[in-house]
Amino acid sequence: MPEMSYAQALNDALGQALANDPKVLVMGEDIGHHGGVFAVTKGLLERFGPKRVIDTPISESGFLGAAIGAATVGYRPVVELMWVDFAMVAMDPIVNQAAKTSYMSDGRVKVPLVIRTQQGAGRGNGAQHSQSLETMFAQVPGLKVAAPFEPADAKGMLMAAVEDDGPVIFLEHKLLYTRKGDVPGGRHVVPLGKAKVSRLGQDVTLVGLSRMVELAETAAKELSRQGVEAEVIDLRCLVPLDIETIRVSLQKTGRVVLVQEAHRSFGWAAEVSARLMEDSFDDLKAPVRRITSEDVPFPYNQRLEASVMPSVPKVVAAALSLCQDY
Amino acid sequence: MPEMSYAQALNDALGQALANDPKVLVMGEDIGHHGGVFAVTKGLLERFGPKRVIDTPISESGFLGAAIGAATVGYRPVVELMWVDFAMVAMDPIVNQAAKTSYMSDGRVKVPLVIRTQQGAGRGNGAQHSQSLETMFAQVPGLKVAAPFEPADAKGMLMAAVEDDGPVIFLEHKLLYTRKGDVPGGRHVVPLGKAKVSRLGQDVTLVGLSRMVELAETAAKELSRQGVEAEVIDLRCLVPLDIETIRVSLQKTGRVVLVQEAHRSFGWAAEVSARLMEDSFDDLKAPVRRITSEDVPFPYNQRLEASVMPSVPKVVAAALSLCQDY
Amino acid sequence: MGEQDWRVGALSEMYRIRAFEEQSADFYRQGLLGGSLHLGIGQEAVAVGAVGALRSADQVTMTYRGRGQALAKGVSAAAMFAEMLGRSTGTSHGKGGPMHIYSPEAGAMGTNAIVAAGIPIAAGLALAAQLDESDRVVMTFFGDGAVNQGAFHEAMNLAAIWKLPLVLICENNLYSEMTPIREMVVQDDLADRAKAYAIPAAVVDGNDVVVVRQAAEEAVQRARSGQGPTFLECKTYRLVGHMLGDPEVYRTRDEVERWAANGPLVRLEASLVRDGRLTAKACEEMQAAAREEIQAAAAQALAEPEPDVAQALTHVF
Amino acid sequence: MGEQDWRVGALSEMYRIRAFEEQSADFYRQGLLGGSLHLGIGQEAVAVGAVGALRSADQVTMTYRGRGQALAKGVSAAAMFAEMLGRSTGTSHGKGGPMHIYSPEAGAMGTNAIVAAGIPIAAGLALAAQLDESDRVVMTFFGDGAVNQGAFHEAMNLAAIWKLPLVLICENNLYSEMTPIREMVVQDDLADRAKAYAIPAAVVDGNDVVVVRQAAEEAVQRARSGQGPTFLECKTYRLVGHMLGDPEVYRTRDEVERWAANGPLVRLEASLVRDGRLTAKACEEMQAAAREEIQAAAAQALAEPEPDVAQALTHVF
Ligand SMILES: Cc1ncc(C[n+]2csc(CCOP(=O)(O)OP(=O)(O)O)c2C)c(N)n1
Ligand SMILES: Cc1ncc(C[n+]2csc(CCOP(=O)(O)OP(=O)(O)O)c2C)c(N)n1
Ligand SMILES: [Mg+2]
Ligand SMILES: [Mg+2]
Repeated sequence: MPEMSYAQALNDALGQALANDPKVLVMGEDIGHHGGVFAVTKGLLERFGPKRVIDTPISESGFLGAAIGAATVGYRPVVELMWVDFAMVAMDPIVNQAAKTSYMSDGRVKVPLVIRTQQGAGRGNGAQHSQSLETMFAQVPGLKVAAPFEPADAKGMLMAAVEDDGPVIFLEHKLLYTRKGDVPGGRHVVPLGKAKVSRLGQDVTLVGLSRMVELAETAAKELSRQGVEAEVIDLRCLVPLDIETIRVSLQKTGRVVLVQEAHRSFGWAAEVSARLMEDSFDDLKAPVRRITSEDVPFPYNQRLEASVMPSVPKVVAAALSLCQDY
Repeated sequence: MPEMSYAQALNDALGQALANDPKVLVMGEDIGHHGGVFAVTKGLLERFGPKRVIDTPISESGFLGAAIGAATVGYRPVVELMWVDFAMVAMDPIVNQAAKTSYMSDGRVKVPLVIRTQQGAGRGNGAQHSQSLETMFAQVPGLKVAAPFEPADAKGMLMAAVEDDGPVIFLEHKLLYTRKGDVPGGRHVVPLGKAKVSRLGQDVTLVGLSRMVELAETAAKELSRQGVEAEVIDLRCLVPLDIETIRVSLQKTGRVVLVQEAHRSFGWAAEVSARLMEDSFDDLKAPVRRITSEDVPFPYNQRLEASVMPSVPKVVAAALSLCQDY
Repeated sequence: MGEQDWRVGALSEMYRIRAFEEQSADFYRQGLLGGSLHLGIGQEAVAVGAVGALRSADQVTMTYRGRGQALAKGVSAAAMFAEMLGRSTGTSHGKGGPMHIYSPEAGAMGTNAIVAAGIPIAAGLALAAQLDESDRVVMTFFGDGAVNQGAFHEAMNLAAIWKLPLVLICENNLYSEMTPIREMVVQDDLADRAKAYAIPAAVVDGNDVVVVRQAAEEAVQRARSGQGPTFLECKTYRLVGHMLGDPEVYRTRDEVERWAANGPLVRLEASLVRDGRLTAKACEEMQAAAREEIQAAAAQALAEPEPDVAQALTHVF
Repeated sequence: MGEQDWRVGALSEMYRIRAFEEQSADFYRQGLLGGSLHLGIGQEAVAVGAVGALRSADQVTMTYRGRGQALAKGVSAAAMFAEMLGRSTGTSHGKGGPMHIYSPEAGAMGTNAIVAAGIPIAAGLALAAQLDESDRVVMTFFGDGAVNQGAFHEAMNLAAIWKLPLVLICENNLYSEMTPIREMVVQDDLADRAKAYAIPAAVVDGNDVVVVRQAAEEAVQRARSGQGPTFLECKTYRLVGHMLGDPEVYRTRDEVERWAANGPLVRLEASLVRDGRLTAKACEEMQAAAREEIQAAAAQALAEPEPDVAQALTHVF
């Protein structure tokens, strides 16, 4: 299996999707000639031409709406929003149009649309370029929400998203693009809605999404040195939410720490915590803990920024306290 | 205390605010000459003139941005978004501008802005006019989120919102406008971030927001007939979140049912549930239950619509099952 | 098609729309509909004139006020009534409602409850037509108030730079809800907006089906032959409130009456009678026939069952 | 103010901005800044010409590229550097960063990281000026790419209907990030956009500080005297990449060199020398003095402490 970066894996997926299905389009700002500001769409214009790989003006509402229109008659647009923060200028097409068209037409009009974007903090980009907005999308019925961590999943989940007949919000992480990993060649589809156990352990379960899986894995190694064996789960998707994989792990460990990069309150970790309480109350040896960013916009100064974000020591401390106190 | 409808109470608050502070403005579509499609701004243009009560074009991003600009130099605009669903065309000014300006300027530029809107289903308005989007706002640090139920609170919380130095999302409910109640005259300020115990009981705690308090109260009466005494809490605000009032009640009852009109997954009830697990694990006799709308866009057909929404029987059944099974 | 033929057909179609809207209002008054109801009474010439220039494979997007356009495009009256009544034979099995009429077979790609939201979607349908190398044309209807929405502008620019086969029909009925458009833009003609994108534009009398049709034919021809988008401002007037229940305090009875006297039906009737194409009696008979057809559709829809509640959970994705 | 005086002062201000931008680039290359850095090198004449027409009580909104405009408006170089370096004496105590410069005392009401978002905010500042019955004027800077955002249009219309004291400065530097504007609009002149709102507009050579200043004075005068908004398209060019690290593959070295030869500094120097106002040596001395001042500000900022981490939690609301 070839080693690829996360960005290359995504590029590979887009290339395959464009090659396999003439209805697949790639659209967005600076994605054609320039190949995308994170190089995810590099070389696609040259290979597939300007009718398939379409540079757009800075009109997110306009071109997302247009992508929806094209999707309703059989195209499969994969639209890049350069930063997730810019989704805020285009929430109507996402929330009121793409998400609801299948339901409002009772399945007569489908919207096979992928919205690719990148999110996350840790780079000193300031408050308007650092958000993690996955829960905003997850709470809208009709949208699937994927956020891969491993390069192989980046490819496999993007291919699944393109083949999906409904709208998928596909969230990459700006600090993962250079992450390397083995990535299967050819068609590689990882179904949406399946979490992955990436490390086995019996004392505590650490659940992460996107880049937070990295923290969970590093924390697990540190915990192991301290005699605590953590199971690590890469959630991979918020919608569909694979609560079952977490429940099975919880039955073994009895303790769960959720690691969420988004701000603390009203994020996905709350939903997972609530679900575990509802579905696995008797298995809980200890309360589910959340390690998250604080409820403040992301500060620019990188020391301040780091201070409000999840960190390996914070995850380790939470896991240890659960193991010690319960 | 005069009896007023919820709409009249809001109108009274706006009239007082405009009269008390020359910096208060009221802006929005059809709010001047017409007095608002739900009559909340009725008579204000006549009383305060077109420089204070400003009819806008259908340009939500434009006039919200403008309201922010005016707020940064001392005005206190109270902007009406006719339906919360239309916030989707104006999320950038709300999420990236209003919410973050104080933080990004380290408090040097404040945005004393109130965004009034109405939400909720139950009227057969279809998928694009029935949403409850409170959690989308609550998850953005920098926004306060209020959703009054009682007419007196509608007035008192709106007055508090206008006096607040930061942006407040003020969520009314389309089915509450005609609700009547006693409303104090004159200046009446109900601080944001305080829940209210509206009924005492010791067996189970029912927590609702906005119109769902009505369901909780009706359910409590029914439960009482069946020998179960429910405490009812009107949450009133999501940000600041008054978890303490719920915790105190939980210490007594050991059981909590949260009644949320928004779709089930990733809503505010998940946050409350997660917080109770974190802060009150040992007090929980039973898992916290959520009664919510299903994870589907709201259907038009009113029987279907009712079927996917919370109802009194669903709340009663959840409360009974908690009392019986735990 | 000779002029004689199509004008008579157009009148008949306008009668159908009027009857459909009146029947809808009846349903609403009887409490049979959910939500709000926005009628296009008085705007029938725009629907019939503009859609008349389209082929069956062409597509339209509309607003909450657009069921008349959908009817003109070939959507079944019975299926639309069933939708409005929330019945299982509705265009969306009762799950969409009057603001969400989809009939892809007929090329009706959605009425929409968000002002201007259908315009970028139409641009995308036009992009698809172009990518398909088809000669399909897409038409999008919106009101005067919609030109103040950002989405309108973004779509206009996309249409211009991509030379999309798109016809933009602005129904300027002088009001957006209760607000006169003259207070919300500085120009007299909204067609001026098209100058910003060098899109060909025209202002036409939207109550004259002949001039609407003529302008639409030109625009459709331009689109079909790869010459890109056209913006048509159709000056018209809704003879009823913004929605059922609108107290209409923002306009005078006198203003309404002047426009009623200048309404699209009376004008077309008068010109057909004047030209000797139809007698007054023939008009009445045509109108009666249209009413009968629509009432039969209404009766059919009323007899249909509601969907099973289990259907509330399907087709989410 | 005589022409002689202000042009010399303008040159000095342009040197300051250039030095500020070059120092910023140095900081970035040394790894001292977070995020991305967008410089206005080559666009100094727009900043100095336009802001030169303003009074101290007037206000501006800007973009991520707008620190030169902030400097011209009177924001302290040391405080901006401190902000960029994340220090506690920064304009926002290091919590905002280069894309979020606020200095209300100087009338700098925010650089902004969202394309076009500062335009409606500026409209609101102008509305406040109008409601205050003050004669304050508000100026908003944005790029060529921003005219394709809905927010731009909505703000233009608000400015038109409310006759706001607003001057809209479009810096057309030919590219939005890596995309040539000629592929994203159909017209040559973005000033055409103003026709849609009947807003007076002009296209000016944005590399000539004299014509920018002249046009800005007229626009400001119009705004101050209650005659409403003006749109100015300033044709200019950024002589550096969109951001530090931009490989600039989308344009030729030749194109950059042609524009460099036509750059605002060399042109103003040449004309002042030609007119006998300054010698080449005097120019050099002025530039050196500007550099010195800016370097002193940089050194000062570098010596400042970082904020305490507890400050990460303050001023959320
Ligand atoms: C984005 C958005 N803002 C506001 C509304 C509320 N609204 C519904 S119809 C309407 C008036 C639209 O006027 P116009 O575009 O002239 O169309 P008309 O109703 O006259 O056909 C408004 C403001 C909405 N549906 N969507
Ligand atoms: C709404 C939004 N979309 C996209 C971006 C990403 N972006 C940042 S700068 C830029 C180009 C803007 O070009 P222009 O308006 O010409 O200004 P310039 O950078 O040339 O000064 C883009 C697309 C953004 N910041 N905001
Ligand atoms: Mg109208
Ligand atoms: Mg540019």
